[in-house]
Amino acid sequence: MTEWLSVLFALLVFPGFGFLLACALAFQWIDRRVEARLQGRVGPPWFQPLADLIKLLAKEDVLPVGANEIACAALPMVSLAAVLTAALYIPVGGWVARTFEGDLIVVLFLLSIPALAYFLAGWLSVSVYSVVGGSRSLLQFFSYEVPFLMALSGPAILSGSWSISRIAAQQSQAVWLALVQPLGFLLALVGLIGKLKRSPFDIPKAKSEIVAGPLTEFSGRKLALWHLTMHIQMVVGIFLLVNLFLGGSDVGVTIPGVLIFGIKALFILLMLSVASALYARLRIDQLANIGWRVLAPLALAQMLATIWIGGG
Amino acid sequence: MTKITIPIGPQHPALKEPLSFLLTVEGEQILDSALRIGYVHRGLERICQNRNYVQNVHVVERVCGICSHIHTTTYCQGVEALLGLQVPPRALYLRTLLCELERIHSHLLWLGVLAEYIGFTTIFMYAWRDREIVLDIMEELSGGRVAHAANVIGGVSIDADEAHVASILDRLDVLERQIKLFLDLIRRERSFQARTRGVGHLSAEQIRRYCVVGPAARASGVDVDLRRDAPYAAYKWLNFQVITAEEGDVWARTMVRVLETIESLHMCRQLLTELPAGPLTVRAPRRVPPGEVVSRTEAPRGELIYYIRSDGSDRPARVKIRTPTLTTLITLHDQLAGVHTADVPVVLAGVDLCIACADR
Amino acid sequence: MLERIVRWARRKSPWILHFNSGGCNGCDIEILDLLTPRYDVERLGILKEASPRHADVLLCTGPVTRQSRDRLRRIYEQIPAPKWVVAVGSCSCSGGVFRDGYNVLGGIDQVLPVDVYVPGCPCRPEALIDGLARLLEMI
Amino acid sequence: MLSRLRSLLYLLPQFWRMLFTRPVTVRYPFAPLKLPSYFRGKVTIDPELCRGCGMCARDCPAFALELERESRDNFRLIHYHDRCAYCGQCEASCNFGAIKLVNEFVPAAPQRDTLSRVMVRRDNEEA
Repeated sequence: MTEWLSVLFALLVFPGFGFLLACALAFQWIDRRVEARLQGRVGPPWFQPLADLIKLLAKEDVLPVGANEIACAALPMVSLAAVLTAALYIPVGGWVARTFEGDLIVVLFLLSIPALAYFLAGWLSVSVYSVVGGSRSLLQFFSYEVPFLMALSGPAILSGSWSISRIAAQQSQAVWLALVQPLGFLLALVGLIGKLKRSPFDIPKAKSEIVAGPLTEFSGRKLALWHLTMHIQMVVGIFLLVNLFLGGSDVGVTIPGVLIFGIKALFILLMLSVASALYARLRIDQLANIGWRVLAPLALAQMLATIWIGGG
Repeated sequence: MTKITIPIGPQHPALKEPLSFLLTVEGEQILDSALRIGYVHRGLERICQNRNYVQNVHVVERVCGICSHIHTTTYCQGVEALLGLQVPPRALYLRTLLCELERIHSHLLWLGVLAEYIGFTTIFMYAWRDREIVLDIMEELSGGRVAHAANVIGGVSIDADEAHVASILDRLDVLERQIKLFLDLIRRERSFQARTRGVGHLSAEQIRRYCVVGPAARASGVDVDLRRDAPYAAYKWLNFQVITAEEGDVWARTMVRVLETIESLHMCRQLLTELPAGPLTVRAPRRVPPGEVVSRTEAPRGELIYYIRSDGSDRPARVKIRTPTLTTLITLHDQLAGVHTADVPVVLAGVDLCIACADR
Repeated sequence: MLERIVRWARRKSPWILHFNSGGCNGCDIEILDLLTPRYDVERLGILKEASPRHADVLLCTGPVTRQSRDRLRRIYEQIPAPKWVVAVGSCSCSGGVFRDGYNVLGGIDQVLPVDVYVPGCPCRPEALIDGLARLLEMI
Repeated sequence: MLSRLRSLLYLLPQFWRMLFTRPVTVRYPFAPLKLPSYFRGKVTIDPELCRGCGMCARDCPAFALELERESRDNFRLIHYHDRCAYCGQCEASCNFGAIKLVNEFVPAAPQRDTLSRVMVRRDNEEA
């Protein structure tokens, strides 16, 4: 009985849906606020993401003629579910719902589901903007995913474990892996920006080019789910990087683990916000070029060096 | 790869004004484009015939909300020529001052729009923030942020006293610092260059064939500028350089426009420090003697031509407006052939379309 | 209770879609100006959306010309309910200076039901904020 | 190498400066609005000074002023704010200084007919 209750609690409250929702809204607000501040503006009030979400949920849900009804409804839900499941394996403040040897692979797999769903959403839609956006998102997926995976395998190889919790725990005894592998950390950050489709890699949803990409024809509840997926994905991605590169929540320090974890997450969030204000959006062929000619070789070199040092 | 047709517009985030494109695309490569305009055609030339010369000053101000002052300047200049009026120098100076301020405002606005199209929101925000300085100066002078109503037939309705001139000069210094920053950014910043270099190329030969004018022509090495070639208003008393570049792509156009902004700032300083004393207007009769006139000026987007014919009444018999955007619109088909779909907004921004001007 | 929360959310997060049905750019530029540092309407939760499907408030500028009438109607129909229309500037209120043009049908209210009229030529950004605030009070 | 890095992180120093400057954003609508004195806004007409000559209506580019005259002393001057171009031509055309454009904007209205109003009404019966 208590077993079930704890599972339910983990799913719905912590670190499941409730906690992630709160984090997603807070992170979104901080992100928008920071970006506004860097641009010399004031930015939205704290309740803004919540108001946006409620409003979208309460809006009429228009389905354009010719669109696949089941797919349109299922895709945002599948991607949200995948992201939420991935969150179960990521330790937050020294507490984790589920863990086993190899959960890093599962998390990475689950995190790539939204990208595929995003592509399918564009492909099955009736709008040409969505089709173009969908094909762009697939191309982008191939560009960032490989360097991202190789960069994340660095910590795993170095700690000799494919479990996120164990990698994080090992760092609390030694030094943060971001200091050992600064290049890997940077590559993972770039990969994360690509994964989250944030500026400057917001190519599949480029506003001035293809309206809103695959989401052009989505409205109301489904749009809200897509937005929520993106924002929770951002939270999960940031938490993942904190665990892999910044030592998670350092146990053994006097400050509570959750607090220190939060500060690290905010640091990564800040870097994402600055990056999105710093650059112009790239073209998809430029991203593919950077991904395969710069990021992938660097990640490969990093990985080989890690194996050579770590294994030797 | 199958060919698909992408409609762009009339409502599209890359277009502030309605304009419609049909792009035939293979993959991400554009094969063909078909342009359709006329969504903002309001029949302005006909409206002008229904109103008297005084009313028309305000009607032509609303041809375009970005370069409103240059339209009234061209119109008033034409009517003054028909009437044979000698406009007092102080009025000419103030008129030119607003023209140059408007050029700064238009170019900064354009820089912001280009930055937004390439996803560089920060530059959009910065450029528009600094544009507010110019808008403030213009509003202080004339009472309107966009529609100034500063020109009247035979002079101007605005004035600036000495304290005012000093405060404007101070703010121009602030503005110049900001614009130098943009200039440096355009020269150095990598992602900006990645998106603008080599995009929307027009050769000098193409420019001549399509009769393109303004910054777009000057960026391809065609050295035309009416302010120097056929000086009107107070330009004959001013020292300035005509900025040109050789590359002919969007990046070169950006450079030309930003450098022109700095040149305009220098011109504003000259105008303000040398502002002659004297009356602001001469009395203009309401009826205009029969005749016809062509009035030409250099708008922010290039050469603007008004043809006015009078039949002796208090209403013009014909007003014909030829705007600079009309010439650049034709080049779009050439520019869009073969580019990447992501570059469409960049190309559109690069030529600085003003559909409200072109459609009227 | 639920209704009150929804109404609060709608009031705090009006996403706008801008359509120029024949205006001179003046008001369009002032609308765009709302997003920039001086006025920054993101403070009020206003975002400029690209797709009609995501928008709540349609900001129309300019008189309706014969060519853009059908487009305007189509864009209005694409916006999911609940939706509102704001006529920005004198020309979109009544046709303004262009009222007697042969290609001009008149104000936006000839084609769509308008909720708030914002006069001005072009209307100041402050007037626009005032108009939007008035609209939000009505929600 | 350093200039390459600078071209990649060009805006960072600008951002740093931004953190220590206050945004230029106006406080309105959360604070009362102060419009500059030179702003050309709402059209006001002093009924005492108006003689009903109709010069303003003649020169209005948007036909926003309408003069309904029945006799010399019996007229109504109507102004439509929803047509007005706020250009100030009526102020310039008025020979009696009755029209002023004041520094406030016309508030938005949910009904269009509330934007037009009778500015001057003279119903003097002719003696």
